[in-house]
Amino acid sequence: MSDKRIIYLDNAATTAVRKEVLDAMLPWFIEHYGNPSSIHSVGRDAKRAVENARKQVAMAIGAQPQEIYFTGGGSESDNWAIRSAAEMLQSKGKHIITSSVEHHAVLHTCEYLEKKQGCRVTYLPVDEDGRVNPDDVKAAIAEDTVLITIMAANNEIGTLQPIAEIGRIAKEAGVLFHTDAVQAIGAIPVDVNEWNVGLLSLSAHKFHGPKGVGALYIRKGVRMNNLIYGGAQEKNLRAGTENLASIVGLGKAIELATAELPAHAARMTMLRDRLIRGILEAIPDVRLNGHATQRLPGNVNVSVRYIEGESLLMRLDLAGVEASSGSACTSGSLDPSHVLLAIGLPHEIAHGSLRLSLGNGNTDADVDYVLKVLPGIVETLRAMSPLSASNACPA
Amino acid sequence: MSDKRIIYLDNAATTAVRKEVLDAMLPWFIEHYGNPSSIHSVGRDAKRAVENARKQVAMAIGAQPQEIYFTGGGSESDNWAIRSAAEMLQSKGKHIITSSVEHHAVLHTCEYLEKKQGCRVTYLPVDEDGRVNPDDVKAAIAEDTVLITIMAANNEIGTLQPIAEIGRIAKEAGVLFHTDAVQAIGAIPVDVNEWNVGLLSLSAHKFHGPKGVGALYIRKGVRMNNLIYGGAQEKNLRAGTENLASIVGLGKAIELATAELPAHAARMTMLRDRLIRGILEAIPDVRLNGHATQRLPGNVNVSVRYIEGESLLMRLDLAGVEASSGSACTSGSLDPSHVLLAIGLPHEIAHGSLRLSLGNGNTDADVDYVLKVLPGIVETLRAMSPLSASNACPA
Amino acid sequence: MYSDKVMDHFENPRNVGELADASGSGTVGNAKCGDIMKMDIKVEDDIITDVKFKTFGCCAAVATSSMATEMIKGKTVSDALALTNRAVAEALDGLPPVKMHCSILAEEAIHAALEDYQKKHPQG
Amino acid sequence: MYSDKVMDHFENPRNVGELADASGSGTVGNAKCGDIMKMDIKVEDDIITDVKFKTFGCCAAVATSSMATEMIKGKTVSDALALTNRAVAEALDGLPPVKMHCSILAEEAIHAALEDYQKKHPQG
Ligand SMILES: Cc1ncc(COP(=O)(O)O)c(C=O)c1O
Ligand SMILES: Cc1ncc(COP(=O)(O)O)c(C=O)c1O
Repeated sequence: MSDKRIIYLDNAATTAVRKEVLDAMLPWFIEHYGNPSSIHSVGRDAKRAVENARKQVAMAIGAQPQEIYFTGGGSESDNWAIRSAAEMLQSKGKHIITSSVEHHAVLHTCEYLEKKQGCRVTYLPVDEDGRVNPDDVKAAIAEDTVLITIMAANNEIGTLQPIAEIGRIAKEAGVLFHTDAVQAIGAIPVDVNEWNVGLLSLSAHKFHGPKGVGALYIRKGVRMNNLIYGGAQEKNLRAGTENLASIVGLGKAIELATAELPAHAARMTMLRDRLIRGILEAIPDVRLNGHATQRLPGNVNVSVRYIEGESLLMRLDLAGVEASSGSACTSGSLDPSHVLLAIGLPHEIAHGSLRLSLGNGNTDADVDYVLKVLPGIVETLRAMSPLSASNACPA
Repeated sequence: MSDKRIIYLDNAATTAVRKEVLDAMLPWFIEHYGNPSSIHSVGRDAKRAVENARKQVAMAIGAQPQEIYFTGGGSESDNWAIRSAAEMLQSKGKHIITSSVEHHAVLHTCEYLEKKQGCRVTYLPVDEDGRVNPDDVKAAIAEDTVLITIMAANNEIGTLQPIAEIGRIAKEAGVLFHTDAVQAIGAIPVDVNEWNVGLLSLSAHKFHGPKGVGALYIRKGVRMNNLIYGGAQEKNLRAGTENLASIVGLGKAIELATAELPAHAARMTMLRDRLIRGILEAIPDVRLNGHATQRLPGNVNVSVRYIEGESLLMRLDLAGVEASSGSACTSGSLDPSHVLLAIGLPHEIAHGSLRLSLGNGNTDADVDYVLKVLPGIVETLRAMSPLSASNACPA
Repeated sequence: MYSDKVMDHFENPRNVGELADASGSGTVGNAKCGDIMKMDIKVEDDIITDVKFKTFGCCAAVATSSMATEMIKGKTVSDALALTNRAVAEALDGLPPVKMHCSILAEEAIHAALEDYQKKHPQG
Repeated sequence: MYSDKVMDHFENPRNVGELADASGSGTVGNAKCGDIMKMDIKVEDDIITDVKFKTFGCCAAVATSSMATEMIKGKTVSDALALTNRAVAEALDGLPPVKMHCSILAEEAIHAALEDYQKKHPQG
């Protein structure tokens, strides 16, 4: 590989581990490596480290340490929360309320429950900015509603949901409320009590922690069953030898992210808004996706008409800019992102969308660079596109 | 903590990460950290690393790379294998055959399926050495049997099961066969074709790899559904951002463990047998648990009459020897290990059992040290025990 | 994921553009699926003397369009009609399985342009 | 997991052994559950002048036995009868929740020994 400059703008997909986080993890591979469930001193050392991380996570989201359960990541947390709620509460009912812009870890779990476990799922629509209307949540609650699961912040278009309002509605109705806060941690303030959530998912690699580790917050009193059965770890609710080093890394990462949140968010918001303004000014026929202000500080998502996302990505990649598109074509599906369709974009516009997601490592110079190279790339691709303003969609 | 000598003999619980493994992992935290599902160059780097690890795992167990699916560890692999088989094959039947000495990740999953999903489970007995009789497996197969799940090697008493024979029986009967090979990898040769397994679980931290990562081998043609739904990772079968550094570590660890297997196993066997002989010679009223020869090279498990396991452990710990017992009393259960009960030990003897499990780091000097301190510790504890040869069990 | 040949044709696509005096022209695919290809060909004495394309689509779509134009240029109409998507994919040193549909699109685009030519020149 | 006090009493248990001339003796628990405690007490003029224990059990069982013997030595029979498992656990700076049953066992062992004494010395 050449040593050309790489500007990483895909922090919503995953982030680099911070040096402080890796430093915190390193002692737990070779030097200390006990099984936290072992009662000898090597095991007890490990146990203390896990419990310290549990406190760090709890502190960051306004919870009690005994309400934090470590998992293998955001997807597992989402699956566990939703499947457990559906199973434990089936005598009460089989209705779940979610939104049409959730992450696939939520949507596909709901679809599984619909198809295989006889659940009824309401997929609430969103407005053109990607927001769920709390009134819709209220109206959807039925006798047999056992769970509301609405994400805190969208991973594609960055839109923040009115979680506190939805939480209040859920509480009044006495319905369990889960939120996928995977994108929210480190980006916006998260407080399980202000939000009135019963369950909350998070994942370390979205805030400069390691991949493959996450947590589920389970409010005291919420009855759960296991997604993973086996040993007595995590108070018998999540089996598997504790992922020691990664759990330590999660603890450190969330502690840092939370301490630095106000300054970090302010800086990200500034970079984000410069990027958005710059793109909209320099390139015609571009639209911003997601809410203008109620959005993640680091999220830029635009649709560039007449060109296709992957080509745009690959050209940016060749120029050293690592981004992401709303087109899931690598997965073999020809459909563009369900989120972009849910906010009402026609297919051909959704296909031409681009997500630039900022993180700790990004600077003003990165924004300048993107604003320098992007217009030319768009122009090149448009020159080879059969579509244009006069010939927009020969579908 | 003092700098007294620590002799770690709990390698069946977990192992220290090897330096070569950590070195292989380190570039994948900060320097390279892409999401293997991202199509830009940072993502493609990560993807290559994951696919390389997949080859390393496949090679180690005689499989094809496309038959390897990464998971969050041995427990997840076991849960996934068994729940998927039960769900995908329910139209064929609801009968599962397992043994009474499986790990809880298998047993508790089976119990869940029994209680909540209407499955019928046969828990085969074992002989006094802990072996399943293949004839019993054959006899247990019914019209509606959809899965046989028998572990390759027992984590407590080290007994190896006649997996190849059971595999042949399963194949002849056309029944899907899963084996929990978590303790077998790096300890005995593992070959999915010689064993005729359809599914096989493994976990990196048992062979000097990192915790929180494992794999499930899924033979081509075996139809699966997800335990974790979401993104398209692992060919749509296991969602969640790939645990990049840990997967790289798994690959490296299994490659090393497999390459070194013959020499390593020979050395472990020698240490093991010295330890067993030394203990049986030096201490009266001690019995070896598990098979004398058909056992894991690194496993020693003895019952020391008249004393209780945790006290023995803690005294050993104070002397710098880290071991494990067959008494699950830390988990709040008063029952001793189900494995020790299954091989016919009375409760009071099962309570006094001790597992010493050897790993890479252990030497002859460690064996000498244990043989030096253990007899005195046993004597002290026996001196304070109300039980003795003349007063064995006032139950 | 993509071969060097694919990346080369993506970065430096051959024969991009349109022919003002095309003998035949064809557009296939649709924006809904994320791929549209337009091919213009110029035929003289049954030989394809020039060809240009425009593509809205992913890397693989751009590269297969580009490669396909190179492969038919200078060929007779019937030779061009015999070009298969497999041959285009092979010439690019292969495509990821999920991208094979792009090569089919390239084959279809050539066929569409040639059919248009034949329709306009029935005696040809 | 265990307090320093528990570990101290586990490593250096006080009053281990048996009394040849015990005034009362009690054994509680059973090997099936993994805990057996035997207490011997010597009572003189309603005062517990000596006490010894033997325990088959975990750290917590050993430590609670040891602590309990210290707490009743020199006490009157009725004071000793008033000793609760909670007091023993507190004197050890607490026990893990799953180990509280050990302290109950210690209380029961003392009671058993004292009852044995009272049975043998009904006038006492
Ligand atoms: C035989 C066996 N199966 C499964 C497991 C579970 O593996 P993990 O702790 O990686 O989830 C273990 C070890 O804990 C084991 O020894
Ligand atoms: C909103 C959201 N939920 C869930 C996930 C899944 O998290 P993980 O990849 O850690 O399983 C992600 C990211 O992939 C996400 O952005």
